[in-house]
This record gives sequence, structure tokens and C-alpha cells, in this order.
Amino acid sequence: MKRLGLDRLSVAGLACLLVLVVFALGSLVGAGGDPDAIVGPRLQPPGPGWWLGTDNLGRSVLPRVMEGVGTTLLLSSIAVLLTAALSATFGIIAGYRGGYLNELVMRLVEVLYSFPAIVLAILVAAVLGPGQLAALASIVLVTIPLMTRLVRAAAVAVSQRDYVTSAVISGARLSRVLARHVLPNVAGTIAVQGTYALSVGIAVEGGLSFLGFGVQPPQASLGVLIQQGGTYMIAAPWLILGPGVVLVLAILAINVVGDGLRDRLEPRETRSLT
Amino acid sequence: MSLLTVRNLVIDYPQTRALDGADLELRQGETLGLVGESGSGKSTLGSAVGRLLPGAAVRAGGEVTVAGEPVFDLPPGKLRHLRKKHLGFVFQDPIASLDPTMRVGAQLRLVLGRGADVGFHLGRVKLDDARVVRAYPHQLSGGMAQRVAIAMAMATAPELLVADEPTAALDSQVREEVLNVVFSLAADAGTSILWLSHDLPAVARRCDRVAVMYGGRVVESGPARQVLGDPAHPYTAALARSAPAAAARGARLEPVPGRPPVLTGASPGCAFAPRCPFAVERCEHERPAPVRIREQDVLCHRAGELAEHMTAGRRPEVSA
Amino acid sequence: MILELDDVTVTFAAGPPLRRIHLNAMRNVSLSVAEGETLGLVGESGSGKTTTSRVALGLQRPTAGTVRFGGRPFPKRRRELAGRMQAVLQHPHWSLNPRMRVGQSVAEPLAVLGRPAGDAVTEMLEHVGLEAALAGRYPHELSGGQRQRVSIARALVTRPRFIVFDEAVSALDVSVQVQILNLIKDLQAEYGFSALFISHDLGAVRYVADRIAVMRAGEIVETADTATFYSDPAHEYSKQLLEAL
Amino acid sequence: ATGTTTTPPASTQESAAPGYLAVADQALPAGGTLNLQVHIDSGAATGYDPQLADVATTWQLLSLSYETLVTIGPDFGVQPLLAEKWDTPDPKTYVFHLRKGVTFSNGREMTADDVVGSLKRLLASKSVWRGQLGPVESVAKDGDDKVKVTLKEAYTPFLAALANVPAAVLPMKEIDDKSVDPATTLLGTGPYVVENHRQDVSWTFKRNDKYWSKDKPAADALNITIAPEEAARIAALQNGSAALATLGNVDSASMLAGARNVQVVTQATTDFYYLMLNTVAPGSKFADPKVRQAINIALDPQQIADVALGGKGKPTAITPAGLPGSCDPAALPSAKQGPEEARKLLAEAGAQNLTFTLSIFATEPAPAVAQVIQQNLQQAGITVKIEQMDEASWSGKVYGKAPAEFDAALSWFAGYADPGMVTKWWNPETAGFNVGFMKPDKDLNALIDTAGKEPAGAAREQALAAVCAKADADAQMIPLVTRPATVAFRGDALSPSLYATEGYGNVLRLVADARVKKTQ
Amino acid sequence: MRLLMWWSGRALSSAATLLGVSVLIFAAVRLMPGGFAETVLGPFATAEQKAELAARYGLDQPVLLQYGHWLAAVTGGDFGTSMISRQPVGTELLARLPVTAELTVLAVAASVLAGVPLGVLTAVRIRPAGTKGAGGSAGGSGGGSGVAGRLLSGLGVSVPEFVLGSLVVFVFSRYALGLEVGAWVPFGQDPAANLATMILPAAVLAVFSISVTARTTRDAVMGVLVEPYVTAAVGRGESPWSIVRHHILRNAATPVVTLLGTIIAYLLGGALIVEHVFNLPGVGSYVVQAVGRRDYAVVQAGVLLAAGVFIVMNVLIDLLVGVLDPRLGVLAGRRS
Ligand SMILES: Nc1ncnc2c1ncn2[C@@H]1O[C@H](COP(=O)(O)OP(=O)(O)OP(=O)(O)O)[C@@H](O)[C@H]1O
Ligand SMILES: Nc1ncnc2c1ncn2[C@@H]1O[C@H](COP(=O)(O)OP(=O)(O)OP(=O)(O)O)[C@@H](O)[C@H]1O
Ligand SMILES: [Mg+2]
Ligand SMILES: [Mg+2]
Repeated sequence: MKRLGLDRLSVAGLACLLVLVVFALGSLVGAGGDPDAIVGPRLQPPGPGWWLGTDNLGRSVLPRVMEGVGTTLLLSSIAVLLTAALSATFGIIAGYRGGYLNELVMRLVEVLYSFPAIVLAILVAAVLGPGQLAALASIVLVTIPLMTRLVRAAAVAVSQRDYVTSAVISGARLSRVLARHVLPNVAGTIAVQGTYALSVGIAVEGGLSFLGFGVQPPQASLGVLIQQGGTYMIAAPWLILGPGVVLVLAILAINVVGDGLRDRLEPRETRSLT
Repeated sequence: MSLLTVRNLVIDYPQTRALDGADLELRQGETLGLVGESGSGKSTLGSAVGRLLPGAAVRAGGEVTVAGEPVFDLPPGKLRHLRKKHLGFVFQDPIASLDPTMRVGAQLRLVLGRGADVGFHLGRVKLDDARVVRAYPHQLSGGMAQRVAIAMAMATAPELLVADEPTAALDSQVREEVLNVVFSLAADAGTSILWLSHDLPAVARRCDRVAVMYGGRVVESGPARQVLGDPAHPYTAALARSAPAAAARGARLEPVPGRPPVLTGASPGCAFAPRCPFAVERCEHERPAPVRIREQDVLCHRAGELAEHMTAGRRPEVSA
Repeated sequence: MILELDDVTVTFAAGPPLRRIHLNAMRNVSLSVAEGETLGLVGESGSGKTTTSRVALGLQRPTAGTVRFGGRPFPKRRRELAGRMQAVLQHPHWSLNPRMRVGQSVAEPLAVLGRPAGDAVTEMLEHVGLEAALAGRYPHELSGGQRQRVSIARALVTRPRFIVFDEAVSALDVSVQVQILNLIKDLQAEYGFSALFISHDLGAVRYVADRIAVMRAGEIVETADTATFYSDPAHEYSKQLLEAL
Repeated sequence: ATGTTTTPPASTQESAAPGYLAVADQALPAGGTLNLQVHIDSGAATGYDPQLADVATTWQLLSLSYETLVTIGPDFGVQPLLAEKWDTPDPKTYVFHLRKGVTFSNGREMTADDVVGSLKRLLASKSVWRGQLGPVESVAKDGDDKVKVTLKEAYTPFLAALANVPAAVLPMKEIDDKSVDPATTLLGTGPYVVENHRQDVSWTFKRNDKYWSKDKPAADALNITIAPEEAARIAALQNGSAALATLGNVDSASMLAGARNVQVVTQATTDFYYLMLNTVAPGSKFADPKVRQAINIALDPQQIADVALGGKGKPTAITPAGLPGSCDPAALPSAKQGPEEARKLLAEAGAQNLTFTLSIFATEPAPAVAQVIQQNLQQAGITVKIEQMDEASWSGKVYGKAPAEFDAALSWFAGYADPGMVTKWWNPETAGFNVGFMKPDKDLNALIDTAGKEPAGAAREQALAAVCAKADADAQMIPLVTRPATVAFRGDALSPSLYATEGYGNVLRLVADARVKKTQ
Repeated sequence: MRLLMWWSGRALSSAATLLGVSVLIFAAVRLMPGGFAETVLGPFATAEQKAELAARYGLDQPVLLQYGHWLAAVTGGDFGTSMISRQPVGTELLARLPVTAELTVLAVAASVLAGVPLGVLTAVRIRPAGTKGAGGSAGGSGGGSGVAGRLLSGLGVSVPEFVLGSLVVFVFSRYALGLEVGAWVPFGQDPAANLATMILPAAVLAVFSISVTARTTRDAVMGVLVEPYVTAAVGRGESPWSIVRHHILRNAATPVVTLLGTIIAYLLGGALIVEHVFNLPGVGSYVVQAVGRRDYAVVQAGVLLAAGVFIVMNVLIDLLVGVLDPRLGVLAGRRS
């Protein structure tokens, strides 16, 4: 941690994420029980056998939350990795090459950008049919415009750096220039934006599931759980409390880590007004 | 009584000690050139005079007195009053030191108060063009912008003007004009000048006194001609020798060997010792105390013995 | 002649499509650099020095006029010139890829040529006055002067015939400037490359250049031997420049 | 049988009479505005034409302005409405005596021509309801105040079918002279007149001052807000901005438990969930009846009712549970066997590791039902993948193509008011919509027809039982559980009348009786 | 003149973007599985009926032709007819636009009125530096107020609208807390009552954008704080609030105003969920329902409208940025 140079808050955020990942991995080895099995009466408050209560089908909430964390984190992470890969490719090429290619990429990005995020997500889900693939594609399409823009801006800045010019003068091929000089130097931007995209991804997954386009039952995701729990907010508050707290924690932790990462990559001065 | 006194000032940044016990004195009406390599602490010292340090800076010791007021111990209100009445600042990047979103006239009026004669103040810095008042900073040339900044700094006729490399970003021709404006305005208003600069010949030409900084300390100070012509500190001598402009055609320049120190704490001895051809054991372990050689105050253990040796060195070309 | 610019004009179009502004960064510039010679190029900011260097390096195609390198026009594919010309550029801060170790940076021109680095890197580093151990460091662990030395090492590692120094010392401290200027002089004596040395600092140019060209608003207003130029400038503008020195 | 004019049992207190969940307090003054919220608007490309309306939500809204000759009373009894009474001289002939003094809301008196014209128009239309009316041979005026309908053969559900909105009496004179287009204008004899309709936002109705029953409707105006989100309807009930709302969640009662003055009641309906197994698709996993049988056996409708529907639903055979004469689901062959028999059947069919996808729409409680099904079938070693879709994609997948491409799908039927009505859907040749996934079974079809002709009584019950058993064995469409309707109302704002059971999904059926306690 | 050129340039690129949006939305709508016919006509419809409906709405023509017709109609201001209500889509959108617009405007106002001061307050340090013990945090994330700010703004972005919305709807409907939910009244009918019912949805909608605005403002202000002209103003002895007012706000405004463009797109999307949860008859709920029923004309018009609003807002924002920062403006003169 120290070597990463992150501040204490970010370390706390990282730790929190780590705990969530362990929690999610727990469900893979069956800790907490079968998330789909009906184990008791419906809508029971927390108690032995169902430590976080039971849901409207009499399933134990604990393994469902564990599975939900896993689904949501995995889905969002894969989506963000995809976004990062696509944004890096298009952003770097557009930023470095400029010209018509740049215009084309930016225009496409602009088009995607003009769709309100959730509308875009709904359309994608409607076209692909609800499910993980739709959630994945939605997150990618929703997060790609901003990241591509920022990567492009960073790539424009990097392409004007003297070391890039030097490499070109040395006769380096385009692929070499991009891979060895431009990419590593926009990686920071990608990493920082990636963390924000991750939190957006989690929110999009939640929103989609809320509208019924997301992850399919009986599989649990945080969005699914919160959507179902929301219905029982008063009658069975434990249904929303568990996944809700976990979701807030996850997004909060990711944001905090993102901020820390950014402060680390782009340290900044401060100044007093007195 | 001196207008500005800096005594044993120590300023730390998170990983760097920028000032390591700097001493400086400036009298009313005097012009002082503060020179030294990059990173020697000039800007830090200049900012400390107005307590304008960045947020990361911490004063670890020492004090700064301006017109009898202890700058670092003043409450915010008094500090503002001091800056307003007694101090003026001009910085290196002229365009950046003007608010980019305000017209020049509006910025001047903000400083001078409503209804002030903006034209008069611009006239004093030889900006008679009426368009300047309505222009935004980015529409001015560097020289013009710097003159606006000077007009703002000098509007209140401060007792002390701190100019941090005010011409470093300007073309060589404009430099002279701007410096002329600064020095003549200051002379008229009786303002003392603390001029931070790289440019030894220019300092020699214009300043009454020079202070040379190295490793966060003022290692030599005294009358300009004396310090640059007859340096008493080995570093001053080396610095004077290495200016490219000073080289005669075909002659080889002699750089100061090695590289400047980056301090993380108090330097155990003389910070120049590792690069100094005259260093002895003692220089490494013992912090030198100021000694008086001729008219200079020098921080060097061997200043006394070396005085003769140094004078023998080649003098920098100083055109009067 | 290693480099010849013949009546070169470079026009930039700037701004959005419907309000393009055309700007001549170079206007009918003719100059040449002989084998082993250092040509100094001086002029105020925006006079077109960097544009000239970019044309000389083949990074910028002239709008009009011809450029010949080694007697031939620039080939279509840059790779054919790989290793034959290099540059040392202005910003010590950005001259090296911050994500590459110093040794990798220096070895890169060789890698581009497909040649093994071998001992060349250590040798080269020592030549520019750096310890071989520095090869394992990242640029941010070096001082500005050290970084510029690394850039020079990188530029020299392929033994190019022509090097452009664009404001290579301007951002450095006076005392370091001298070290680098001395280094350039020494290396040139040893390797015999030709150089285009660009600077707005007349003192520095005088120190290294054999001939000097003065640029103003995109035009070359005077070309002269260094000695002649400093003692007896012909153009009014040159006189102004020298006065301010 | 001969019907007579009946008024709902007069009762001054709100204690429900038999067959009622609530009875409006007639002692309360009439007048006032009634604010209602429902979850979905009528949405049909065919517009407001009642004859083309084929979903319950549309019937519900149109029934405020349109009326039928007969109507459904408590416990599914057929009662007079626009016909004061009717005679059935023989099982194939019905003579309706029209009520006098009935006018359309434009003031024109309803005539026998309107009735005859309406029925003829319906029979000539492409309406789904045309089939429900049965084998009608002729419709004719029998004097100025009587209408005679002759059937080709006996058809027991005839009156029940006539009691639903598509059989409403339309202003045929205006329709024929084209001064009124029923697709865009609501002009009926009913208690309310539409004042304004904003699609998917709201309906406002005002009292039909020319309504034939002088003491009805009680409320002067109805504001119906369309609120798709359950939470919004619950909120409206809690803060009193709605006096009555339909609710979708089976646990709504507990959501509203602490809310003052809010009463939540569950209306039993004849609507029921059923599972479709696609036998038509090439390479269908369900071609072997044994496999279907195994699935049918492994299903546990009681658990589905208890868990997915919170105990509010009931297991049912293909004759909707609750309707008089419907068969007992517990008596079905499949109900008497367990997972072991299912496994055995699968083994016999060589389908031990059966895995299939169940396509459902996302509207609750369908996902809950599907998940219990999944758990049920897992007991028999069957793996079910649930594929949840929005309704449009779902219906595209299920009804869009023939042969259909889904494995299995879950949906529900409106159960209507006679046990012989829904059974028709098990004959894909007459039903039409399920030819894409269901193969006709000759024997079953014959049984369905027989049961349709059999007059009410023990013989009919036997005939229906045979249909149920045959369908249970065929198991291409497997009936599961009835689908309850939840209604909540503000006791301090409203005294409503509500039947305990409903066949046409019409919660607003008795809204004309409802008394407003205070105006908001 | 320059302005005119700028406008024509922007108009051209905006038109290109809108064209792109129109293609994408048209394609997306046609690619959705599930036919309009099953949805609109129900499962019992015959093939004949379906064909008739398709012919009525021109859905039997080749897709490219349909697109062409649609585009031509839209440029002429005709957004088509809803297959559900059989009403012109344009009229219905116009009727619903005020709700969404009001919601968005309120939320934007809240973001600016709450987010900007919050951002400024957490960024500005009043205590002079150089004092022993002052400052100290290495990355400069702003010391104590920075941690609180980071957590606060982090919390704001981590509570999804649908959770917050459902909670607010429930709490405010059960307990008389002074604000109504669910009793929406048109603005024209009773502005005061309308506002009273719009405050809660707008607040729910705004929580996210407030924290994003606060965060961006904080970043921007911290960026401006270290600009030489701020140091110069401090050096002249100007008071902190005078500096904030005269130098910081306007200079930090550029990124914040630029962000507003993104926020508006976000809010337009968020409005959809909020309208759904609070049952407000806005464009968002209209489009969601239309997607559910494959009411093509409505979906196309709704999304095109949202994109159009977004693009127009961004053009306006660019103009505003130019006014705020003369260096970036359309009218920026060249350096003399
Ligand atoms: N904001 C800061 N944060 C951390 N370290 C700093 C900061 N500002 C200056 N320093 C360090 O403090 C030391 C003194 O810097 P200062 O700017 O005072 O030098 P200078 O003499 O003005 O140099 P220059 O000629 O380059 O302007 C240097 O080592 C520098 O790296
Ligand atoms: N890619 C470009 N597009 C448009 N204008 C350009 C471009 N590159 C340079 N210019 C313009 O051409 C002129 C010459 O620029 P150049 O960089 O060659 O000057 P320079 O002498 O190197 O200046 P400096 O000393 O500041 O580096 C300037 O006015 C500059 O703004
Ligand atoms: Mg400095
Ligand atoms: Mg240049």
C-alpha cells in the first residue's frame, strides 16, 4: 500500500473492496448456503438458519447477497475492462493520428454521449434481450464516451511530448510508438477513469435490474436484490438493507480509491487564500 | 532600521527542505538582487516575505520581519493590511499572473478602487494604448502584461517590491524595457526592490546589493559589484565563471562541477562542500556561520583563507 | 551538404473549418548544413525555428520548396532514414518516456533498427558523463541536466550523421547549460556529426555554432560565420539582438 | 331459467355479505369525486371499440361506459342488466326482454335494433369474443322490446360470455350513420361518461345523468390515474390522494399494514397461471408425453401458491378453480404423484438430464412463480434456466412465430365466468394463438366440445372432469395456480362494493355503487 | 461575423451528431425483439390484423425507406403517430415536456445552488500556510475537509435514485412531513401546488448531480487556487471572499459549466427513473412505456428529443464557457 503511495482513506477503500471480493468468492465455494434454495418461511427477519433473513420466496438472504456482490462486481469489472480496452484503442488512435479518423471517432462518441445513459442501457437491453450480456453491453456503451474522450485528450497531450517525437525521428513504427510510448503514458488516465466507470457500471446494472432488464432470476445481483428489496422496504427491511449497504460501500470504496489514485498520479498543490 | 529582515528562516516542503536557515536584510530604498541556481530557494524566500507560500510549505523555524511586523505571526487581517500597504509582488509569468477572465481595466480598478484613474497608472508603465484597458490578458503581449502587473503592484506605492524573475519569460529585447519601468517607478516611489534572478550581468548592472543563494541559504551578500567582481564564496566564483554569455569566442567555459543539492533536512555542513574544489573535512560536518569578508557577508569556513585566491580568478564580464 | 533547404515555405491553417487562418511559419527559407558543421539558428519566440527543425527532420512537409537530406529528397517511408538523424529537444521534463527506464530509452533507436543493444548503452551513458548504474533508473529519478544527457546519449547511440538540438539547453540552469554545451562540443569533435543548433540564447549559440542564421517572422534575415556575426552583424535585427545580450 | 331484476343485497353496514368483500353503505349520501389508481391503461391499437377489446384492463375501463344485456353477479351468477329478464324456451334459444327507459349517454333511447346490430356486428367482426359467444345461428328482433338469439347447438357458457364488455350494446344508429366511431368515442348506456383521457396518464369520467337506474351512479366523478409503479400507488393510498387502488404485489397488505384507514382485500379471480411446453418446435424436448407428464407431476402448485403468491392463490385444473362446476385439482392424476414417479417417467423417456429454458415476462409475480417452478423441477432432476424478458419481447417470442422458438413459457389466462370458456384454449385449432407451440389432441378437442354443450348439472361436471383429466395427461399447457387480485381502499374516503370473486378481472365492476365519504 | 461562422460550424456538427443519433435509435428500435403487433394487438390477433396494422404505420416497407420517410417527416416537424394512443407523438411530447423540463431545471438549479458552494467551501483553505503544523497532507487532497468532502460526495454518487426514490416516496406518503408525493398537479393549474409536488422528485434526482457538481467544483477551485493570479491577488492583500468572488468563481466555472452538459444528459436519464417512481407524466415515463410496447414512433421521437436537448444545451454551454473565459470563447481575439 505504502508503495502505491495511496493515502489512508484510499487504503481503507481498497481494504473494503478486498473484503467484498472475499465475500463474493465465499459464495463460489458455497459458504453461506445455496442462494436459490427455499430454506424457510417467507419474509423472516434475521435469525438462525438465515442470518440476514429470508426473502419473499423463503430463500436465505445472506448467500444471495454474497452471490449478488460477486455477480455485480464481476459484471462491472469485465465491462469496465472492455470499456478500457476499446477506449484505449479508439482514444489513442484518434488522439495520435488526428484528422478524419479523429473526427469519426469523436462524432461516434458524441452520438453515444447524447443518449441519456439509462435510455441507452434500456435500448441495449431491449435489443439484446435482458440478461448479463445486455447489462455488460450497456455498461460498456454508457461508460465508453467519457473514457474515450479523456483518453483521446491525454493521447493528444502525450503525442506532443518530446519523447514521442524522438521515437518518430528514430524511425519507430506507428505500432511501436503507440504501444511503447503513448499507451503507457495514458494508462494513468485509463486507470483513474476505470474506477469511476466501475462505480457507474454498478449503478447502471442496478438501474437496469430495477427496470427488469438486468440479471436474470434466480441469479442475484445487487441491483436485482435492491429492486426486490425495495418492494418490501417496510414489511421486510432486511431485504434491502444488506444489498443496499453493500452497494453503497462498494461504490464509495471504488470512488475513494479512484480519488486516491488520481491524487497520486496527478499530485496537486494547494494554496491558502490568507 | 531595515525594511526587511529574514532571520534563520527554515521552510520545508513534504520531501524537500527549501530554505535551510536563510538570512537576508534589505534597507529602505535599496535594490537587492537575489541570485542562485534553480532550486536554491529564491522563490521560496521571495514568497515567504509575503507569506505567500504554497499550502504544502511549513515554516520549521526562523522569522521574517517586514516594516517591523513579524510576517509569520500576524493574524490574517493584519497580514492582509501589511501586504496591501507595504508589499508588492511581480511574478515570472506575466500573463498567468493576471486574471484571464477579467479585462485589464477591471482588474486595475479592483486594486485601485472604483473611480480610480486607470489611465494614469497604465501611463506610468508606458502603456498609453487605450485598447489595453479593454483587453483581456491573453490579448496582450508578454511585455505588456508584465507592465500591467507592475502597474498593479506599484499602484499602492509599496515600500517593498518583490520581483520573482519578472523578465524570464520575455524576449530579450523586451526585458530591458520592462526592467527600466520597474526600476524607475521604484526609484520615484522610494520603493525597495527584492529582485530574484538568474541573470548575473543584469543584476550586477542594476542592483545596489546582491545576495547569492545556495542550498536554501544565502551564502554571500554584499554590494553588487563587490560580490560579483570579487566573490568571496567559492560558489559565487564558480557561478560567475560559468555564464555562457561570459565566454569569449573560442574559450572553454568552466561549469560548476556536480549538481545542486536537494535537501531533505538541515544540511550537516556546507551544502556546497561536495562540489567545492576547496572543501576540507570540516566543511562536511559543520554548518558555516556568517563571516565578514571585505564588504560581504559570507557563509564559508575558508572564506578568510580563500579571499586572496578568489580574487585572482577570472572576473565575469560586467558591463556598466 | 548533409542538409539543404531550398526556398521552403510552410503554411499552417488553423482554426475551425469556416474561419481558417493561414499563417506562414516559414517563408522562402533557404539554408544548408555542411558535413561536420554546426549551424546555429536564432530568433525570437514564434519566428519559426521549431518549424524549421521539423522540416529538417522530415516531420513537417513543406508547403513549397524542397528539402534534401544527404543530397536526396526525403524518402516516403521514414524507416529508411532510421538511425541517420536524431534530435535533442527542449523539455528535459518530457524528453524521456517517464514509463521507460533510462537504459531502455537509450537503447530504443537501436531496437528500432533491429540491432542488439549490447554494451552500446552503458558505453554511451559513460560517454555523456553518466554512471552506467543510471540505466536502471526512471527519468523522474534524474535531474534536468542528467535527463538532457540521456537524450543526447539516445541521439548518439546510432551514430547519426545529423542531429537537431532544439532549445536543448534553454530550460536548464546556467551552470548545467555549460556542462551540456561542453558535452555537445566534445562529442561533435569525437563523432563528427553535423548539427542544427536552435536557441534564442545568443550566448549559447555563439559557444557552439560555426555559422549562425537569424530568423524573424518566418524568414532568414541573415546568415553569417559566428565570428563575423558577433563582431559585425549585417542586419538591423541582428544588431538589436546583440544589443540586448 | 328465468332471471329477475335483482338489486344487490341492501346493507347499511360494511360487513360483507356472502359473495362480497365489501358492500357500499347506502346510507351515505351520493355525490363526490372518487380518485382511483390502476397500474395499467387500456392500450389497444383498436382504440376504444369494446368488441375488439381483449384484455381485462380495457374491459374494466370500458365497463364504466358500456353495458351488456346480462351481467355477472356475486359468486358468478348471471344477472340481468340491459335485459330485465330472459327466457330459454329450449337450450338453443334465448329471448331477452329489454329494459325500458335505457338511453345512451347522448340521450337517445336504446332500441332492440341497437342490441341486434351490436351482436351482429360482433359476430361479423374479427373479435376474439366472437368465438366465446358460441355457435350463434341468428340474432333477431322479437318485437320492439325483445331480442331473440338462436344457437346452432346448445352452448352452456353463452350467457356468461354475453356478460362481458365485448358483447356490450353499442349505439348502432350512430355507428351506422358514421356519426360516431366507437374506436375513438365512448358512447354507451353505462353509468359514466368519459370527459378526458390521456393515454397512460389518466382518465376522468363524470356521472351519466341519463343513467337508467335512478340511484346510480353514486359518485359524481371518477378520476382514474394510471400509475405503473406499485410504490406510487401505495403512496397515493397512504397519503389519501387515491381512495382505491389495484395492487400487484401479493404482500401489499403487509406493506400497508401500519397505514391508517387503508384496507387491503384480496379478490379471488378465475385468472390462472399456466406453463406452456413447446411441442411443435423441431427437436422439441417435450415431444414425448412422458416428459411432459413428468414435469406436470414434479410441479407443486400448492407450493407455488403458498410461496410465490403468498398463499393468496389456489391450485387449479384447466377449469378455473372457484367457478361453479369446475373440477378439483387435487383429484387430477398428476397431483397424486411425486418427484419419484417423475424421475421414473423421465428415465423411461430417456430424458434424465432434462434441461430447458423457461421464458417469462418480468412483471411480478411471474418471476416468483418461475423460481418456485425451478425449485420444484429440480426435485425431479430437471434443470430450468429462467429467461426473463419485457412483455413485448416475451410475446414476440411466444406468439410471434409458428413454430415458436421457446422451450417453455409461463403466462396466465383470464379465467372468465364459466368453466367451459377457457377450456377452449386447449384446442389450438379454435384458439389460434397457440398453434405455434401446441399440437391438437383429437380426443381432448372432442371432450371440450361435449362439455360445452352439456347443460349445467352433474353431467356437465363429469364432462368437465374428463376434460381436466385429459388435459392433465396431455400436459402441453399445464394449469398451475389462480392469480389473486389485490385491492386497497381508504376506509375514511370510500365505501366500495366489491365482489369476493371476479371472472373478468374487473375490480371496478361495482364502482357505480361506491359511496364517497369525503371529497378530496 | 465570427459568431455567425461559429454558429454555422456548430450547427453542422450538431446536425451530424443528431443524424447519427437518428440512425442509431432507428436501428435499435427495429432490432428490438418482439413485434409491435403482438404487443399492441395482443396474442389473439390474426395475421391479417397484424398485416393491416403494419400497413397503417408503414411498417411493411423496407427499413431504409421507413427511415427515409421518418427522417423527412421529423425534419418537417412531424414525429409520427403513437400506435397505442393513436395521437400525434409531437403533441403528447409537448404536453409531457414541461414535467421533465421542470424536473431537470429544478435539479440543475439544486446542483448549482448546493453543489457549487459545497465544492468551493471544501476546496478553499483560509488558514495561512507556512504555519507550523498547517497543511501537511502530501498529495494535497485538502486535509480534513477533503476527507469529509470525499466521503460526502462519494456517498452522494453511491445511492441509486431508485433506492432513494422508493424510500422518499414511502416515507413522505406515510408520514405527513409537509411535502406531498403522488398528487401531481400541472404547473399551469396551480404553480404552488405543482412545485410542492416536484420538490421531492427533483431532490432525489439532484442528489447525484449535486455531489458530482460539488466534486468538480472542488477540483476546479483547487486548480484555480494555485494559479499565479490568485497568488498575486493574495499578495495584494485582497480578502479571501473578494478573491473567491472576483477571481475564483469565474475561472473555476469553465469545468463546472462544461460538466453541466453531461449532467443534463444524466438528469434526462435519471428523470426517467424518478418519473417512474413518483408517477409523474413526463417524457421519461412515456418513453419507457413506449419501449415496453414497441411503440416505435414514440421511442424514436423521445430519444431524439433528449439527444437534441442535450446537443443544444451543449452548444449553449460552449457559448457560455466562451463568455466566462474569454480565452476559449468564440469571440476570443488573437493575441496582438
Ligand atoms: N510546491 C512545492 N512543493 C514541494 N517542493 C517545492 C515546492 N516549491 C518548491 N519546492 C522545492 O523547494 C526548493 C526550492 O525551490 P524554489 O522554487 O524556491 O527555488 P528557486 O530558486 O526559485 O528555483 P527557480 O530558479 O527554478 O525558480 C526546490 O528544491 C524545489 O524543488
Ligand atoms: N502545427 C501548427 N499549426 C498551426 N500553427 C503552428 C503550428 N506549429 C507552429 N505554428 C505557428 O507557427 C509559428 C512558428 O512557430 P515555431 O514553433 O516554429 O516558432 P519558434 O521560433 O520555435 O518559437 P519558440 O521560440 O516559441 O519555440 C508560430 O506563430 C506558431 O504559432
Ligand atoms: Mg523560482
Ligand atoms: Mg520552438
